[in-house]
Amino acid sequence: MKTPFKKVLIANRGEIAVRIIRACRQLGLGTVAVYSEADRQALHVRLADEAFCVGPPPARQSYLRGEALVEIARRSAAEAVHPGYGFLAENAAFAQMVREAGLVFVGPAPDSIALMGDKVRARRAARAAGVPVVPGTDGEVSDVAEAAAVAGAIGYPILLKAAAGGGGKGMRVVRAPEDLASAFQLASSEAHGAFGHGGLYVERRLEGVRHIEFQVIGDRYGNVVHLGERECSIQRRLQKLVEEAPSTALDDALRERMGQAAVAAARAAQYENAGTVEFLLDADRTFYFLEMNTRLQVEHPVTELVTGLDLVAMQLRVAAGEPLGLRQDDVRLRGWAIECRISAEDPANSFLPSIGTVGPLREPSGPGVRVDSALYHGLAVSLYYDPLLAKVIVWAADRPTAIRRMRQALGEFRIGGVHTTIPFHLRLLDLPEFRMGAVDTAFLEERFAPADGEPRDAGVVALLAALLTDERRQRRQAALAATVDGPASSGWRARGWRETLRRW
Amino acid sequence: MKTPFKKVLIANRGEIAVRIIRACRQLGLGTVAVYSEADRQALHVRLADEAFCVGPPPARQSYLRGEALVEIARRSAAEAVHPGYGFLAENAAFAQMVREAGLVFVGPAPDSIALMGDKVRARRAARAAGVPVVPGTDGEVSDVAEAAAVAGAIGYPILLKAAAGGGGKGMRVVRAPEDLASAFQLASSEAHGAFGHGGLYVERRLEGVRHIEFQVIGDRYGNVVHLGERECSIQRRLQKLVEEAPSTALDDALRERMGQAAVAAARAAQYENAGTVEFLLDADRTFYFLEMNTRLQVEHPVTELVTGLDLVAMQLRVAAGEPLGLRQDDVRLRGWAIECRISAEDPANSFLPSIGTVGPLREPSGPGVRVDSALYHGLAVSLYYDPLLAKVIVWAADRPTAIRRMRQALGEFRIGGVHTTIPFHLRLLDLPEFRMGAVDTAFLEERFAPADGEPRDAGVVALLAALLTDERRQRRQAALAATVDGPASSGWRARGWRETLRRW
Amino acid sequence: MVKYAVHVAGREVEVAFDPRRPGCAWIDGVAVAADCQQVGSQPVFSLLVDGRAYELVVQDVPGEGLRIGVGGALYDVAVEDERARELARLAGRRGEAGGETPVKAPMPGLVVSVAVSPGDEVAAHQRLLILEAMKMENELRAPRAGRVRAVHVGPGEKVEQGRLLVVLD
Amino acid sequence: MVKYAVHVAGREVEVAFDPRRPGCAWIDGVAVAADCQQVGSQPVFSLLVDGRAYELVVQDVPGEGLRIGVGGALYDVAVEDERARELARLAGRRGEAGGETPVKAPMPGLVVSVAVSPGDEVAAHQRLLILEAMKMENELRAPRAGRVRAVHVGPGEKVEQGRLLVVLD
Repeated sequence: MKTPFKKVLIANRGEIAVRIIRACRQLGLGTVAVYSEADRQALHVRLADEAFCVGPPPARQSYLRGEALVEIARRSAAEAVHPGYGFLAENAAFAQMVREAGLVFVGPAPDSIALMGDKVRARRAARAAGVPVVPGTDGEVSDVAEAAAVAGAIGYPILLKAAAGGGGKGMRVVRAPEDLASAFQLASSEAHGAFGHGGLYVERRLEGVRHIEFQVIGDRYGNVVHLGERECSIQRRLQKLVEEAPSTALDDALRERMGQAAVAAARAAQYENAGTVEFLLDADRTFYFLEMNTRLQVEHPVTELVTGLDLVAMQLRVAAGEPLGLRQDDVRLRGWAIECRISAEDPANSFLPSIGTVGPLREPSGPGVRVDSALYHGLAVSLYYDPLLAKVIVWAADRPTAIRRMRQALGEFRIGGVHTTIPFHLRLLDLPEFRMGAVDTAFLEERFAPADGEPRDAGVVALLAALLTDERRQRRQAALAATVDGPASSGWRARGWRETLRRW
Repeated sequence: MKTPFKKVLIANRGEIAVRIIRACRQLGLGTVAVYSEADRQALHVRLADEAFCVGPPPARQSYLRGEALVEIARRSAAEAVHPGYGFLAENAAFAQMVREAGLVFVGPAPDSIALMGDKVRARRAARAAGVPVVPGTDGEVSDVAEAAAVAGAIGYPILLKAAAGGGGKGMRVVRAPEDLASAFQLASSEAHGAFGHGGLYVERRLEGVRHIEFQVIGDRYGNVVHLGERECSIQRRLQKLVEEAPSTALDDALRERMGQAAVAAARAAQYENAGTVEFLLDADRTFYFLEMNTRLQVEHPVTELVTGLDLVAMQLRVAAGEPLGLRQDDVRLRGWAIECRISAEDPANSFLPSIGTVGPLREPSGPGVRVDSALYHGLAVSLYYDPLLAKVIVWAADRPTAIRRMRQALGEFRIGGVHTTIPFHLRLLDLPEFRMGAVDTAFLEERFAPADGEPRDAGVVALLAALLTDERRQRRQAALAATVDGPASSGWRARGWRETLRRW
Repeated sequence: MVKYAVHVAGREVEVAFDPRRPGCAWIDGVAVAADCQQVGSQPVFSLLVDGRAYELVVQDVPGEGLRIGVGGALYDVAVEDERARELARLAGRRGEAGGETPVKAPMPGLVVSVAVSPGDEVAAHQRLLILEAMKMENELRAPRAGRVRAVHVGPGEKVEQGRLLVVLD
Repeated sequence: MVKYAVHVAGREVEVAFDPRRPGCAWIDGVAVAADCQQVGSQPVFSLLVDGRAYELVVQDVPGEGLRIGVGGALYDVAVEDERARELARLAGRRGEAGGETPVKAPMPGLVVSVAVSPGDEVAAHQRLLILEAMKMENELRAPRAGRVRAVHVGPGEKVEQGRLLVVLD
């Protein structure tokens, strides 16, 4: 790769930092990782060429410190900055700061980020480009009273959304007027915490709709193509849990219409680099522009698997000024891809965060299985950051095979020490609605019953627990007896058991 | 999958047993693993639905005991047997025994195995089907004297090959008459040990040729297709180390001609299920039938990655009597795939076997990277079986990207405790000849220089070794001092070092 | 015969071994042939139970018991031996107190704000406090109507999972 | 100053630390800033040396030193401290004996057959014995011409790597 840069600073952590390191290295680019004090041992630190500490554990004191990141880039002679997703990825001021320091920002221009980051301006721009938008306010609402007035006009349920937001943060669904005040306060406070701006706007909450998003990518020569859709309707509290490409809801004709709308929205923002245009799609196959995410998306791998493209490599190339080298007709979707997000949350306990230290680990592999992960034996899962640990992504020639492959892969995954969302995914994959692809954004919260009945493997878990407990008791007794009358034998147990458990 | 069987016994071990388990599970088939006493903890035992011991560690007392395997199938109600590769995979008597027990053998008919397993008959059959063969004897040679006579007639160098052989065992290259006697004895003895039959035949050893093989698959309705070629010229002592698909030496026209010859050879054996037709290809683009392997090949994944097919699943389907459902025109090759075999051998020490216990382990992953592996933290690498530990297989849109991706993947691989062939592969990937695809079967042995100069990371390895040694010495001294005058401080070292090393 | 009562996934499983029959165990009274092997020196175990293969990873959670992972799921497991269990039975049903309802932290996190004070009457589902965890603000509401007897935490406080936050009468 | 001589990959690297400058080290006399962290309680270490990141896995090989893996490669490492090294230097060059040539097992394996007896004269490259390892028969040949002084193994014997097989005069 001939580029104006040879070394890239990765202003992120976790699996996406690892993902970006891999892409850089495959392009022959040097990599500089940054880490907070909580992440000194992290995988991205170990896999990068260089690594520098950016501050204490809280993100505000480390990964969100734009100036410190630029300073590290300068110190390490990095010439480009890849922001990943989250943190500063959609912060126009940071993009501007990077540019002003003479570095390449691997993402769109600050103006494009600012336009699409202001959800209110983004709606206007999309509408001006002929893309239909969801009914709602045309600007921020100033307080609860104004929100209540708007909600009354467009009708409940409504969605309160952070004007500066993205990624499901600072959003609340409100179904009845009496819940509005509390939800407004929470969403505004969360938005302020996450984006430094508490402003909200109000949208009609469409029901029975799918969340369908289109990956787009553009270069600085005005070429913009879309890389097909992703189905992201499996959500909980507006957070995506499972994504797939393509969607069972689209045919070629609808794909082409929505894809053209996505490209039009991107063009309206004079968009360069990779981005995602999100739509809601109703049962009548009418679609509405929701927002545009001006960054790499968590779920980008499903698009990679069905297109055969490497999106991060493409990001780096277009950031380096290369032309896209890909026309819309060159994009061919092949087979089916599904991603499951594996988070440190306990699905049996309302998805509450599970902290702890990751024990023995085996990630799945084999045909059609990809794992993008930041896991390692010894990882201390903390509350400082997002609970996403890894993504399992499978590809197969067709959707039923992909679902079976995912089932197999998740069943192979071993993560000691922390609860994860794997049991949830295993259950979801078996549901007839999911198997038929008959899902919408409310499916998970309204029609997904938590597991009932006892788990299949309770007996064998109990057996091992009893064996280990007994072994320990025997050893304590033996140690005691040894002081009195020499080493004790553990008596009744088979040689195999005794020998194999003794190291425990 | 509607099948006459619901449960499959996997008569193998290691990565291929794991691979077959994955395919079975994705088809909804139950899996029965077998293990020798040395393999009780092996990954394939842990991943299968059921597992049974088949005997003591030596293969002859375990994995080669056909009757014991059939008995385990009966006991566990398995209805099919997948032999993998090696062991009994090309043993016609075993295939027959499985059939006679009323079980489905996942592989070709015993007659096809017997025909192609007898390298002499196979040559005749190929020639009869119009496929050119390498000049050599038309039957086994009875002794050294006859071999010498044949060699004299066709000219040195020659190749001594086990008539019952395969997989590079019982083969020797002989370059001069004076080496013939010793080589004959070794090859015959090795052949006897490996296949129970010491018979040899003599072939001209072609020089400057590539080893190109074609994957074929057929069903019981007479459909046979080929799935393109694999380039397997990177060999050492007739063992493949790196394989790729497609080959830089083929264009569409040659691919079609060779593919047709492969299909013709398979038809000559009334071939059902997956098999591989091996050719030598010389610089003039003339090709010669070498042999047919009547089983799944170690390197099958590169074909899977460029075709998007799951070969093991296809094997199971055609064994169940399903039609292939795939015409030659449906087979489309996309992108480039490379496989590196990771063995417990020390490339810095003449590839001698490295035994030991595998320590901390991290296998590579990410976009385009697949690992088929039997590795785990705690695996005791023994001398009982083949030293193959894992296969790293990458896919990319083009060959240069695939090479870079493989480099990145291998660089990420961490295997504590045993020497592996990874450093060899890393070195090979950087060679201009390999990058240009200008290789033949003699490349590795004749034109590949072992690494010279000091390794890049010697300094940092030395630093860690010194730090750890010093830490231990400090601890010993502290323990000693503590008995005299209370706990000692470790003095000069930084808090970070002391704290983080203390658990060591 | 050695017996253990194992609490796993909300139920109790009785496991027994017979000293005279090595390799045999009873799970809820059903006899099984079991072979248990530790993998290397890792806390990973391969169990063959009547030929069925299982792989389990184990972690000690100090004071809480064992955390055992199998087939993608993770179970928190507590083991009682028979004698301890008998004592518990004699002492009456375990851990059930009278009219008061403790509200515990369902996850570790930071208390952002507390909406109630001791003595307050609260309705069911009324907000008690807000707990921030993993960058999300989570509203904790009253599980039933009642009176706040005690508030054990204040804003800005970091709490562990299971920490007693509020007690309702 | 603490100094170590580290033997790695056929060369010797001198590593030094200064007790008064924590986090500093000298590798062959070149000063580096080094930060070393063990990952969890695994024998895996993250080293940052002048900002360059390395991940190393370590294993003890009893009696042999350390085996350290980095970047896909594995090194067998022996560490001498300064004093031991000084002693070795005074005692002359290490481990080089006179006119006899030991032939050791280059790998563990089974001796299939032995082609020579004590007293035999052998030519260079003449076969001494056949060792089977990992299902391949490997011919061991004489590294030079000479006379067989001793044969230490017989057919059917299992030998470890490094085991003395034959001594040539």
